[in-house]
Amino acid sequence: MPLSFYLGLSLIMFVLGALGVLLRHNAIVIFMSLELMFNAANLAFIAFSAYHQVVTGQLFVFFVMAVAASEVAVGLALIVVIFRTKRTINIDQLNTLKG
Amino acid sequence: MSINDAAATNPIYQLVPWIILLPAIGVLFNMLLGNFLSELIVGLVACLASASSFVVSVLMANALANDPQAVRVHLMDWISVGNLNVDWNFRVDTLSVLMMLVVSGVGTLIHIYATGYMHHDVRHQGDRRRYTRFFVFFNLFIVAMMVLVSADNYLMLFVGWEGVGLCSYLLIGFWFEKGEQGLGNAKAAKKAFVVNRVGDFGLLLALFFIFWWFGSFDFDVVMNNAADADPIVLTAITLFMLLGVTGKSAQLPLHVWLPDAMAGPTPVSALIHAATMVTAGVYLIARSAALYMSIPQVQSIVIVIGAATALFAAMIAVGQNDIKKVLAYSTISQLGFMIVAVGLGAFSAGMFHLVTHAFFKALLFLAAGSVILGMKSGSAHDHQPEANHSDTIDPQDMRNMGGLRKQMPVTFWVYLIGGLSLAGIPPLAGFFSKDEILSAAGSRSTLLLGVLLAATFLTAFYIARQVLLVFFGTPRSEDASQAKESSLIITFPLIILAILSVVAGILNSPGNHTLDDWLESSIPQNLTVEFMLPIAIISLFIILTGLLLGWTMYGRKSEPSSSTVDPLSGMLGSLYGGLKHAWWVDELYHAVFVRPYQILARFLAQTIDLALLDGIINGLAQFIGKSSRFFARLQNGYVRTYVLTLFVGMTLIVTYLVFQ
Amino acid sequence: MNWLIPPLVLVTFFPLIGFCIIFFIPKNQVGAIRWTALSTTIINFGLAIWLLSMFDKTTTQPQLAVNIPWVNLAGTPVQFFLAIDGLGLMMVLLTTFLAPLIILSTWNVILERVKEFMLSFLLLETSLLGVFLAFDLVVFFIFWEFVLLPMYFMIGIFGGERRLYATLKFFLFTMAGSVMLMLAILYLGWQGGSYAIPDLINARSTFAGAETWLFLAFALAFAVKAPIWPLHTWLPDTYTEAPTAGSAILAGVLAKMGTYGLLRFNLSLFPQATIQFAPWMAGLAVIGIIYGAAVAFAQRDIKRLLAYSSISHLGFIVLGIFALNQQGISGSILQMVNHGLTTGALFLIFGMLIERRHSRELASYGGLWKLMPTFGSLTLIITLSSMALPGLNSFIGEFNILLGAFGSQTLASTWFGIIAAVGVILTAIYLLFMFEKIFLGPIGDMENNPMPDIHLRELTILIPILVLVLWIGIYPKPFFEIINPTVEGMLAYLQSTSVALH
Amino acid sequence: MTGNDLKAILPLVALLAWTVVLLLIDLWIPNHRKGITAWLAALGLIVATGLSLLPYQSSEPILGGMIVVDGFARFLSVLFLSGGIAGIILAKDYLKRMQIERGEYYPLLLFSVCGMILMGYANNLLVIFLALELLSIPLYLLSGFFYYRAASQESALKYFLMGTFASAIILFGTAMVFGAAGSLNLPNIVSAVTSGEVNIELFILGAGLLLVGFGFKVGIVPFHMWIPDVYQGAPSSVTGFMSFGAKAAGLAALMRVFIVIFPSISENLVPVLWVLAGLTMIIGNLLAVSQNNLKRLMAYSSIAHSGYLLMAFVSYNQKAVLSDSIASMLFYLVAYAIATFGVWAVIIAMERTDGNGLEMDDYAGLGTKHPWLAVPMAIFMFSFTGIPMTLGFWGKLYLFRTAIEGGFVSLAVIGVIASVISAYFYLKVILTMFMRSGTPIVRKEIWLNFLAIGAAFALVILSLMPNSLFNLVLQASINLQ
Repeated sequence: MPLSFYLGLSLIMFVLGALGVLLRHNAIVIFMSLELMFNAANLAFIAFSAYHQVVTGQLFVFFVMAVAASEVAVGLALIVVIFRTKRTINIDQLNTLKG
Repeated sequence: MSINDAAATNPIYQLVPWIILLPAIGVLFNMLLGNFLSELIVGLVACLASASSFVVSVLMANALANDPQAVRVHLMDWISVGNLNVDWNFRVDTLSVLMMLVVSGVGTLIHIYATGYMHHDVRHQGDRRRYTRFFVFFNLFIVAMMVLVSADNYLMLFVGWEGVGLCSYLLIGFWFEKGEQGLGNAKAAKKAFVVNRVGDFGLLLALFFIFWWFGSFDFDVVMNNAADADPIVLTAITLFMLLGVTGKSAQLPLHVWLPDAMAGPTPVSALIHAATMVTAGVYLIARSAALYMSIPQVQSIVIVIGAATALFAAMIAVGQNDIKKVLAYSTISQLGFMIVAVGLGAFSAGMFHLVTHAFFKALLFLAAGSVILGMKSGSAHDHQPEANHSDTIDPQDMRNMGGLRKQMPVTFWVYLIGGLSLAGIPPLAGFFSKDEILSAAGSRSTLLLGVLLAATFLTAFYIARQVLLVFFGTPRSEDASQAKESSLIITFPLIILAILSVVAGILNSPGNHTLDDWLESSIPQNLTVEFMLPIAIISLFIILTGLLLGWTMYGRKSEPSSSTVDPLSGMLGSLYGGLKHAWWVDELYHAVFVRPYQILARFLAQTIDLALLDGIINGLAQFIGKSSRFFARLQNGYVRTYVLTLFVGMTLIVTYLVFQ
Repeated sequence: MNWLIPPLVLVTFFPLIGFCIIFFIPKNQVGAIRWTALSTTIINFGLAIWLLSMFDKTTTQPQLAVNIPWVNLAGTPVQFFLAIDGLGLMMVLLTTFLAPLIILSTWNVILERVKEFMLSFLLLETSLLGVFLAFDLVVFFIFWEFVLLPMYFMIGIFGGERRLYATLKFFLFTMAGSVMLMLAILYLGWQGGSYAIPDLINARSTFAGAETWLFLAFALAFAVKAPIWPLHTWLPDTYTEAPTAGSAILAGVLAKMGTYGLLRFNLSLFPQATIQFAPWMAGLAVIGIIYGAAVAFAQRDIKRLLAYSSISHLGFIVLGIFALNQQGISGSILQMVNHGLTTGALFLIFGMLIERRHSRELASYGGLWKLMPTFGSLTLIITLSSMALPGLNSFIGEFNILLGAFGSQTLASTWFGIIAAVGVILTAIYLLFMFEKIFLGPIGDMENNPMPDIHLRELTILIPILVLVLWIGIYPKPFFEIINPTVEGMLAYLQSTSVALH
Repeated sequence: MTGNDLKAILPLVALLAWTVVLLLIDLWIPNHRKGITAWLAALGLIVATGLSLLPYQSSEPILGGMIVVDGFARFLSVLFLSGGIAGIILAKDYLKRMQIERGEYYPLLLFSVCGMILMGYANNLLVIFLALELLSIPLYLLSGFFYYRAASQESALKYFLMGTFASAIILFGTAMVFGAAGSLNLPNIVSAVTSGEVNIELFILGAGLLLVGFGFKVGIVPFHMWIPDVYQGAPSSVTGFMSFGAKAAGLAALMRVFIVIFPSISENLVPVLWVLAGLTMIIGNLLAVSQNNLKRLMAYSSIAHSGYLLMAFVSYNQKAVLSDSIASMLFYLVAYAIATFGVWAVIIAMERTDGNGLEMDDYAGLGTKHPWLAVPMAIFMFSFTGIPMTLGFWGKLYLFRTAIEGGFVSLAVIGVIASVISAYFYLKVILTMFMRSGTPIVRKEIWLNFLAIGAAFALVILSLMPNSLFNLVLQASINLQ
């Protein structure tokens, strides 16, 4: 399959992720959309490294996974804390800071 | 017209700065110590200051008598910027010395008079401390006037020119808390200063033209090159200078300030507004003879203004009831005569009338002051002295007087002499000087002569009216009947001036040209006027009819009331109102200049400055505040909005980058 | 001659010594603070006189130069470059002369937070002197901007009711004016390879292309400061709300910064643009003269009236500058001094009145000459000087300015002079109006009555000014001897460049 | 990995090691003595600073070209380390006062510092990404450190979500660049560009995405919106640290990446940068005008300052101007850092345990009551405004000079207009402190006062002798071209 297919897919994933962040209310879902964007990038990396016949891209993907994992840890922790106080994880409830 | 430097000639000239320094010393002395000294000393110092400067003037005259050659005395450097070099230089020539003599001479007499007059006045007005201040101002005036007449260049003359204006301002407003609503005098003073400033503006522009054309302010440089100057420039110079003259000498259209100036104490009116300051304009034209002689069109303008003023003011004088107002308008009209004379180029005739007028008009004013004092002392009988006199009748209104010749004989006689001299009855001084002007006019045009004769007729009439209203008949008020003759210190100068107004005629009486010859060296362009019998006879006849008419109308009046309508009003009807209100010129100016300027100023201040200019600035500030709040509203706290903005921004950038 | 401390540096930074001393005086020891400030400023004036004694009147060049390399900004050296010429000397003398008088005037006006006041005042004096002595554009700009700070505090802390609005307006307005100046300076430094005026004059060719824009940028800053109509609207509020001392220093010295800048920089750096823009600037100046006089006549608040009057007077100064001939410029420089003395004195005088009567309204005064004869007479003299009565200082300045404007080849029209001369009438109108309302007529409401006549301290403030007013009026020669050479230098330079132009 | 390489990255390694150790030590430190942890952390930073000041001449890439320790990197690392120290000073007493004194705070802070330093060292897109995450993730946590305060949690989550979004963008951009050039090492990318074997569309796309990502970290309009909320909600000590650190690190990445690999496509990028700079300066200052909460005000002002910095960066592709461009940005960064930490010291001193004391009105009368706090604050404000006798003045002067040199006079004009607007609210703070009366409540916490006064002194003294700093930043800028 030509490179463009992979790229197209990854682009679609990226945009979907972005839209998810834009449209969803639930912090967890937004967070998942963010992961989707990360994976879009990962896909692009792998495709490119295959295309360029270099391994660095795939190597990068592992790093990204690690980073994503740590972000999951932090993010979920935050969400949990907020749920404790606000009893909701609907981000539209989070607009006390503004102006 | 050439000039020597003093060093080359008679060392006596080195004294000339003292004509200024001595009065200046008087000013300083009284200013610093006056308040701690008695009235006697203050007055004495002031009189001495003025008298000594008179002595110096006499010395100068004496020196010039031997050698009429003009002399420049350098006091010190003044301004030197680039090609502009002006020094404090005095000019001693026959013209300036003549003025010095008049100013310091008449000035001294009036000083002496004032010591007595102000003694009463400050008590009457209720502020003894002003005595000193008066003489400080009075000496200051002598200083300024001397600077004016003794200057060797136009700029120094301008200093004196504005200086006398200032003194006039100070002395008109001397009782600054008096007058209608307590502001009348202050306003009169302000009016005088502002109107004079309008004139000074003209003179200032004349100076600019002079400098940029002649490259110097020295009289000699200007006069010697006047002939071959561009006529356009000359016209500009002379016309702007004429504006200055009309301001200072109260000619049309800037005459309006002089009548109000009568708010000042009477000695002020005598010295400043009759004898000396107002004649500065005449002096200036005489000084600039070369300029005016080389541009005839302007000369005729000068004549027209002078003649118009002479007639116009004389008419108004007829309708006045205030003893000083009559004299004020008479002064304006007489100044008109002088302006006509110098306009005709008969400079010596103008100066001659200037001198005699200085005598008899000073005399009239001082005598009028004596009358006013008499009235006040009369009123002082039934009131407490120094109490406020709001409830009493106006001591200057002739309708309240009458029959004073019994109470105040000396004043009466000198007043009569002065009046006849003003009217021009031979052999009094006034006759000769006025006659010269009439002859000069006659030799120019009959119309002019006619106008002047009309003015002469009115002069005779109003002075007769005044004398009759004041001194004849029976007293028309309590004060008048109680009035008293003034003390010697006041009557003495009157007598001197009376004598002068009788004999001064010999200066230039028919056949002898003392004054003409005297001025010859300073004003070579002067055209000497020969005595013309027909004109003399005509004028004499006219004068007599004027006096007679006055006698018939006011002679046998004695109803004891100030409410009686003036017989003129019956004769002239509505015209009389015009005379009475000085043809509403004040009202006109107020409507045409004062009000519009006030409105303009308020418009600029409110609409343009605050609303528009400042409004723009504050509007800008508000706009920034508004837009700030607008952007702040976009910052609505929703992650969604933030991400959206970010996303949109990103999309824009990326699309721009990829698809450009 | 080489000194341990160069004279100019000493004069400029001497107030800081007083600053340091006062800084360590506890704030409750008011007397000590006042006397320290006063003596500092007096000594500083002495130093200025010392400068005068060393000043060489024969040369047209800046002298006593101090030139220390300081900063290297993006490859362009910034030198700590001070020097003095006739123009600078006059300004320095004016500043140092007024400073002690103004401090004296605060004696029983500024009663609390005296320490802050004196500190900011001394800071202000140093920065003003720096402005007038700096010959390096960046150094000049540093002082120029820094002037705003102490002024900001003086107005904001010690001003009237609307002081906060006034002080913000003052700061922002003037800063808005000078930011463009900053850009222009940076551009000059980049193109000319130096910020020192002499170097830049030699390197004029490098930025001749942008001369128009640079001129406008400089002129904007100076026009706001001066102020030139229509950029004046900050001035009435500031002058009105500032404390007496503040208004005095504002009108006396700060206003001159603008005209000084025009003379020092626009003329020498952008001669061709100057010649090209002269009629426009002169036109604005003339408008300012008439406008200021008319608006002043409509004011009922003493300080506002004076504020607009000084707009009108500054108009004369600017007009003289752009007459670009000897009379005009020399007259302007002298007039800067005159206006500093006269208007400064007027603000001090009315400060004394307000101190007695606690009102700025003309309406609440009247007939004071009867109550306070000496005070009234002194005021009258100053007022007359302000309306340029011959024999007093302002006449010399204004006459030369008008004469210059009237005959200027650059303006090439007598109308500037003529219309400006109308201003002479209008000036008389509003000043006499003011004097009448306050000192003439019947005594105003009874609050006036316990008004004591002038007392010794006030007399000691006014007498020195009075002496100068008369001196300059009657014998201005010594002053012109300082000014003229500098002006001749400027004009010769303008000549050479304009010859290059045609 | 040679000894030389180790020597080069010694400060980073040491700090990282120390941080991990500290994390363990902290377990044995009793809860009421967490001050000790602070001191230990500070000690670590000081040591690391000392190490990074060790003489070391070589700007050669190391570790397989992934890292380069050139003047630029070393300058920044010193800056970040001292920033870390300041951050600890801000935090120490504040945390105790707010009863959130927990040991983790300091190791997290150190981790973040490590990330920043690594960002300075980075010579490889992978490293840059890692550094970015290493500095961001601790900050997410720190901003939520007020675990009991809803605002803090909100800010943390907002920061986290948007920060991750930005990371994703950067990641995708990196992918595009990688795809275009086939390598992640900056030098290789450059050689690829020069040899012309890059897919230009992808390359530009990557550049754009990276610009957005870094712009987010730096706080460029329109990617700035997280800043005010996060700054306001986070504990002030964190905000203080973050408002310098995150911005500086993002800027470091921006400069490194763009100056090294993107000059070739500058004609595409410059207009974008131009617009962004202008927008940031104007909108940042505009927004600040209507603020009354000091923390929020400072947030917007920090956005505006990013705008000024970006203005000097617009001319990044002009060889003649480049060194000035970098140097001026670094210089301004220093001035900004000093003033910022000073300001936050004052703000923290004013903040009350109930979270109040941050409004403008609470500062009324500070000038008379506590001049030792108010005068420094005034100096910081003047420095931000760019008034002479403060370092900020030279900074602004340098930035504008660079912009003019780069031929962006119109942008400079926008800049000065913006700075006039900014003068309004900076002056308003001073005006409130000195010209309005009030009774402010102030903590006498010696270290905060020390920081504030020290910073104020530094600003003034340095402004009198800025030459050394000028030379320093110029040296730092040399290698990076």
